[in-house]
Amino acid sequence: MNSTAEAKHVLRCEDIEVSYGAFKAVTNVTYKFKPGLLYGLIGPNGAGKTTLMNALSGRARISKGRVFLNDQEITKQSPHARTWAGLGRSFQITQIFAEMTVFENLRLAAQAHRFRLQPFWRPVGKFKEIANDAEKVLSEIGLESFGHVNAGSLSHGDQRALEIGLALLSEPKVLLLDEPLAGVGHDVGEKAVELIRRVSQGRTVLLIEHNMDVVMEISDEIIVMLAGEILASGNAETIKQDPRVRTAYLGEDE
Amino acid sequence: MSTIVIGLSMGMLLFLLAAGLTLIFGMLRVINFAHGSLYMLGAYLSFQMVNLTGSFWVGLAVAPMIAAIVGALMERIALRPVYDRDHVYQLLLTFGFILVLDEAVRIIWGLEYKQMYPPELFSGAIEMFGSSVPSYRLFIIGFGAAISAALFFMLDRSRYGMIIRAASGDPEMARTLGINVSLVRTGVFSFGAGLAALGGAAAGPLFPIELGMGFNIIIDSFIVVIIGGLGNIRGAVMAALLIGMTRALGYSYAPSWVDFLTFILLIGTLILRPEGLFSRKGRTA
Amino acid sequence: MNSQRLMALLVAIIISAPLLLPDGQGIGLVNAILIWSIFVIGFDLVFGVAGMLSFGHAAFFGVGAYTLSLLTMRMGWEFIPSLGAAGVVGGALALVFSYFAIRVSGLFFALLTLALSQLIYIMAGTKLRMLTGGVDGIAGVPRPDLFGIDFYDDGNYYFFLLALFILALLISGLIRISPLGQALKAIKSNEVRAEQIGFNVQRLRRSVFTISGVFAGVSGGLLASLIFYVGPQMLHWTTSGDVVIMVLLGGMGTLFGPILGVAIFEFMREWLSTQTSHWYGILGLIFIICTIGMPKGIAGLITQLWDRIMPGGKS
Amino acid sequence: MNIVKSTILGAACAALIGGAGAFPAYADEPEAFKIGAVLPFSGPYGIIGKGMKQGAQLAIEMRGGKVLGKPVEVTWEDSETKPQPAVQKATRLISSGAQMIFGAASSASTAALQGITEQRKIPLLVTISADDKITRANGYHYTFRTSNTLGMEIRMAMEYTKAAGLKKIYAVGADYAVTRDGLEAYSAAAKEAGIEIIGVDFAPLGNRDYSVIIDKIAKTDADGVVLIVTGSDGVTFLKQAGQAGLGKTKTLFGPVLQDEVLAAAVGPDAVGAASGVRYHYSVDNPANKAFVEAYRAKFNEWPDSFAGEAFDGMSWFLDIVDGTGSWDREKWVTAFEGSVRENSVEGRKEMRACDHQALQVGLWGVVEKGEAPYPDLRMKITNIFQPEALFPECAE
Repeated sequence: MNSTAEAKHVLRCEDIEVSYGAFKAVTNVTYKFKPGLLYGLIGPNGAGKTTLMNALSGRARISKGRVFLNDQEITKQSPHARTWAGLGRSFQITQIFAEMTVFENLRLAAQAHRFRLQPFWRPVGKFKEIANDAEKVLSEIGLESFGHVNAGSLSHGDQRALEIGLALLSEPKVLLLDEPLAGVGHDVGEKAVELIRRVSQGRTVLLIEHNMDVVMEISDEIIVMLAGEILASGNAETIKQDPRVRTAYLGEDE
Repeated sequence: MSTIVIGLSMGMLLFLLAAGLTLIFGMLRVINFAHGSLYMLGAYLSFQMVNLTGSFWVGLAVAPMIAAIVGALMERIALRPVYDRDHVYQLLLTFGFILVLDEAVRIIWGLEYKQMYPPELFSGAIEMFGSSVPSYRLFIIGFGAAISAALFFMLDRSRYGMIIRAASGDPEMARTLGINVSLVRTGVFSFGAGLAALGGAAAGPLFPIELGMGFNIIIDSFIVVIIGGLGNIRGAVMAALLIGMTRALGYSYAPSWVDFLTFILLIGTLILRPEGLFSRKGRTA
Repeated sequence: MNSQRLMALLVAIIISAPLLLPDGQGIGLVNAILIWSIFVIGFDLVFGVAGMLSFGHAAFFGVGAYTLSLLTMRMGWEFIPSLGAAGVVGGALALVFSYFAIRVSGLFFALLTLALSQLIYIMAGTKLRMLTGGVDGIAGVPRPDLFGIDFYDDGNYYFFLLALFILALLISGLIRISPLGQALKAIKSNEVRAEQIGFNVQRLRRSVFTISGVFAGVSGGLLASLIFYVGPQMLHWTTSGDVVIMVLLGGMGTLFGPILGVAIFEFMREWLSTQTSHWYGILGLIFIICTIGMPKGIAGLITQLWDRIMPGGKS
Repeated sequence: MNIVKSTILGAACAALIGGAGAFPAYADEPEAFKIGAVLPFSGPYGIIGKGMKQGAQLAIEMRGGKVLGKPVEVTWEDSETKPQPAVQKATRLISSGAQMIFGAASSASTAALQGITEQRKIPLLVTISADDKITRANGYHYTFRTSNTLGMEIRMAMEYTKAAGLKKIYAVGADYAVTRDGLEAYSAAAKEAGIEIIGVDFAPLGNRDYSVIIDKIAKTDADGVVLIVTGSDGVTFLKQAGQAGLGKTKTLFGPVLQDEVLAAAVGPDAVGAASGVRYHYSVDNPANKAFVEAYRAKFNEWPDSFAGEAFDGMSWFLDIVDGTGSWDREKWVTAFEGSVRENSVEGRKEMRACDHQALQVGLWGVVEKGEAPYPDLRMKITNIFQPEALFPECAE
C-alpha cells in the first residue's frame, strides 16, 4: 500500500543531530535514500559516519530531527524494533556470537526474525523453518563448509561475511554496512566486494568504506561527510570533481 | 546544630570506610566484598597495638600498614591469576577472603569483644551549640578531611596519581610507557586495604570491636561508593557526607526509618543516575 | 556430551543417597540439596545462560517462603496452591525488580539488585513485622497434606521434593535448548549483535529474570516447609551470595554443574562443621583455590577429566 | 544437545536405585544417652556457643557422665546463628538417635528448632533464648526453658525503675517485634506507677551510631534511660554515651543491657549501667559455689551467664530424666512439668506445667570496677526480684 512512497524513498533523515554533551557528532543531516541503490558513505576519520549509522540503527540517541523507514517514523525506536521494520547492519568491529558455530549464529538471526516471542516449549532443533532459513543464507554468503565451525575461529574475512549473513536474515530493505572490507586481505576483498554487490540486489545499502577505488566502483551514489555534516553527495564523477571534497580530503590527509 | 556536627562525623567515618573500596574499584574494576573484613582486621590490629604500646596513635599508624601487607598478599596470590577472567570471579574471590579473614581474626583474637578508647587528647566532650559533643567526633571530622585532602593531592597532583590513572585508563598503553601495571595494581589494592584498616582503627573507640563488625559496614560502604560514583573519590566524599547527614537527621526525627531512607537514596541514585550522583561525566551509551 | 551424562549420573547418585545408605542417612541433607537445587537451576538461567549477575535472588526466595507460610498458616490455603502462589509472588517480585534493574547492566545490575533485595530484607525485618513476624520470623510452617501420606516424615517428603526437583530440571533443561534459551545465550555472548538481529533484549532478560524468580519463590517456600520456619535471614544478601558461590563452584551455564555446587556446599556445611569449628575459614580457602584453579567449576573439571580419560570422545 | 535425554536418564537412574533401596527400621536399644547440641560456634555469636558448651559439659561431668546408667554422648553442632543450618543439623542429630536437643542461642533459631522437635517428639532444652513466644501456654509440648524470658526482664526493669526512684524515662529500643512489645508493656506499667515516658526511639537492629539519639536524650530532663537492646547494640550505645558524658546525668539501664562479657567490651564507660542478669557467679548458695569452683578449676575463668544457665538447665533436665528411670520421653516431659528445683545455681526454680517456663527469681545488677581475681568490670547484684512480680498468670 505504500509502494508508491517506497518507490521514492525507503529511508529518510530529517535534520538529525546526535550530540554528546556539547559535542555534536552529527548535525544538520537531511537525506533521502532511494530504494535499490548502493550508497557509499565516505569522509575523514571523525566525520561522524559511524555515528550517523548508529543513529539510523538505533545505537545512538538522536537528539534532534526525525528518521523515517518506509514513511514510518523510527526516531525513537530501539534497535531491535528497527530490525523488525527492515533495517539491518554490520559493525566496524565484528559483532558475532564467537563461541557458537556459524550455523548457530545464523539460526539465531533466523529465529529472531521469525518469532516475536521466543518459544520455550520445544528444543530449537525441532523448528525446521528457522534451520532452513539459516541454511539458505549459509550458502548465500559462501560459508557452506563452515557451518559447524565456531564462529570465533573463522578467518577475519569470513567473519565479516557471517556478519552480513546475520543482517540478511532479517530480510532488510535497508542494509547498513560499516567498513565490511576493513582488515580484509586483497584476494578475499574481491570476494567480499562480490558479496556486497550480490546482497545489494533489490535493497538499499549504505556502505562506509575507506578504500576509495572500491567505493567509486560499486556505489550508485556517494555521500561525503565532514565534521558531522553532509558535505556533498552525488555519483562518483560529481564527487571526484567537487572542489569542496578535494580541499576537505587533501587538507585532512596530507 | 549539634546534629550537623555529628552528621559530619558520621559522614567522614563513612568516607574512611568507602575510600579504599572506591579506589580499588576505580583501578582494578573489582568490587571488594572483603573490604568490611579488612576494616575489622584494622580495628583488631589497632586494638592489639594499643595493648602493646599503650598508644592510640601507634595503632592508627601501624594497623593500616599491616593490613596493607595483607592486602598486597591477597592481590598477589589470589587476584592476579584471574584478572583476565570475568569480573564475577574476582568478586567470588573476595567472598572467599571474607571467610578466611574472619576466621583468622577469630583464631588470633578469639570470640570476646575487644575495646579501645579515644586517645587522651580527645577523650572528653566539648560544649557546642548547647550539647556536649565528644571531642573524638571532632577529631574524626578533622582526620577524615585530612585524609581526603591527602587522597586528592595524591591522585590529582602527584606522579603516583598520574601513574595510577594511566594504568587504570589504558593498561596496554601504560605498559608500553614502561609502567609496571601489575605492580600498580598490587599497590592500589594494598593501599585500599590499608585505608579500610585505617577506617577500622579510627572507628575502634566508637564501636564494639567484634567479629561481626565488618558484616554490616560493607553494605554502608557500598552505598557510599555507588552514590558517589564507582571509582570516584571526590564523589565518595560528597556521598559519605550526604549519607552521614541523612542518617543524622533521620536519627533525630525518625530513627526507625533511617536504614530505609538510606536505601531509598541508593536505589534512586541507581535508577536515575547509575554512574553516581556526583559523577561529572555525562551518561554515555 | 558424554561428560554431561557423567554429571547426570553423579547428580543421580547424590540425590538417591538416602535410598542407598542404611537408615535413610543423609536424608535431611539431600532434602536441602534438592530444594537449593531448584533455586540454583532457576538462578543459573539468569546467571549462567543469560549472563546477568544478580545479587537480589534472596528476595524472591524469601518472599516465596513468606508467601507459602502466610497462606497456609493465616489464610488456611492448601499446600500446593500456596506453593504455586509462592512461585507466582517470587516471579512477580522478580518482574518488578527487573523493571528497575534491567536498565543498567554489568556490575551496576548486581549492585542494584543487591540494594533492592536488602530493602526487602529491611522491610521484612522491621516495617512489615505484623506480616512477617519481624526479626524472629514465623515458626510452624506446615508441609503438604496429600494422599494421606505423612510428609512430616523426611523420608516421605524426600519423594515430594524429588518430583519437584525433576520437574524443575526438565523445565530448565528444555528452556536451555529452546529458542528462548538460545536467544539468552546470544545476549550473553554479544548483546549488541543480539539486539541488532532483532532480539528484544530487555524483554528477554525480563522474562528469564521472572522465570528464575518463580524457581526461587518455589524453592523458598519448600525450604520454609522443610525447616518449619521462615525468617528474614532468608532475604539477606548473603543468601544471594551463597547461591552465586554454589553456581560458580559447580559450573555456571551448565545444567548439572550448579546442582553439584549445591551438593558440595551443603555437604561442607554438614560435614566440615562437625570436624572443626574453623570450617568457615577452610570453606573460604577452598573457594579461593577452586576459583583460581577451576574457572569452570566442578563441571569444567569433570569435562576435562573425561576428555583425558576418553580422548576422541569429544562431542 | 542431549540435556533432556540426560535428565531423563538421570531421573530413571535415581528411580531405579530408589526402587532397590528400602528403609530399615531404627533399632531402639540405646547404648548411650545421646544429646544433640545445636549451638552457634562460628560467627559473632560464637561466644555464646562457647559458654553454653562449657556449662553443659560441666553439668554432665559433675554427674559422672552418666544418665540412666548409660554414658552421656553429646554431639556438638554449629548452628551458625542461622535457622536453616540449625534445623538441618537437628534433623540429622535426631535421626542418628539423639534423645534430646539442646539449643539454640538466637530466638529465631530456637523457634525454628521447635518445629522439628515437636514433630519428632524430642525434648528441646532452651537455656538462653528469651523471646516470650518460645514458652507460651498450651504451646510447645516438648520445649522447656529454664532461663529468663524477655517479658520477665522487662518487668524487672520496671521494678528497678520504681526501686531507684526514677520519674522521667527516655526509652530506646531496637526496632523489632519483641522489643516493641516489651517497651509497650514497660510503658503501660510505667503509667500505672506514675512514671513518665518522655520520649521513645526505635533504632534499627545492628545500629551503628547512637550519637544523635544520645544528644537528643542529653537535652531532655529525663533522669533514666531504658535501653531495650542487646549485644553489640548495647555496647555501642554505652561507649558513645560515655564519650558524650550521658551517664553523668542520667541512669542508664535495660533488661539485657550488660553482663561481664559486654561490659568488658564497653570499658570503664559501662560503670554504673544497670541491667538484668541471667545468672551470676556471685549468687550465694551452695550449688552455685560448687559449680563456680568446678568451673574455675576446669576452664580457668569465671562462668558467664551463658555457661551458668546452660549448666543449670542441663543438670536439671538430666536429673529429671534419671529420676524417671525410663527411656520413655513422654515420661520425662510429664516429670519435668511442675517439677521444682530447690537447689539451682540461681536459687529456687519451678517448671510451670502450663507453658514449660521455669519460674525463678530475677537478678538485677550494676556494673562496677572489679579487683582480682574478678574481672576488671564486674556486675554487682543489687536487687533480687521475686517470681511473683515477674511472671504473670499463665494465660497468654
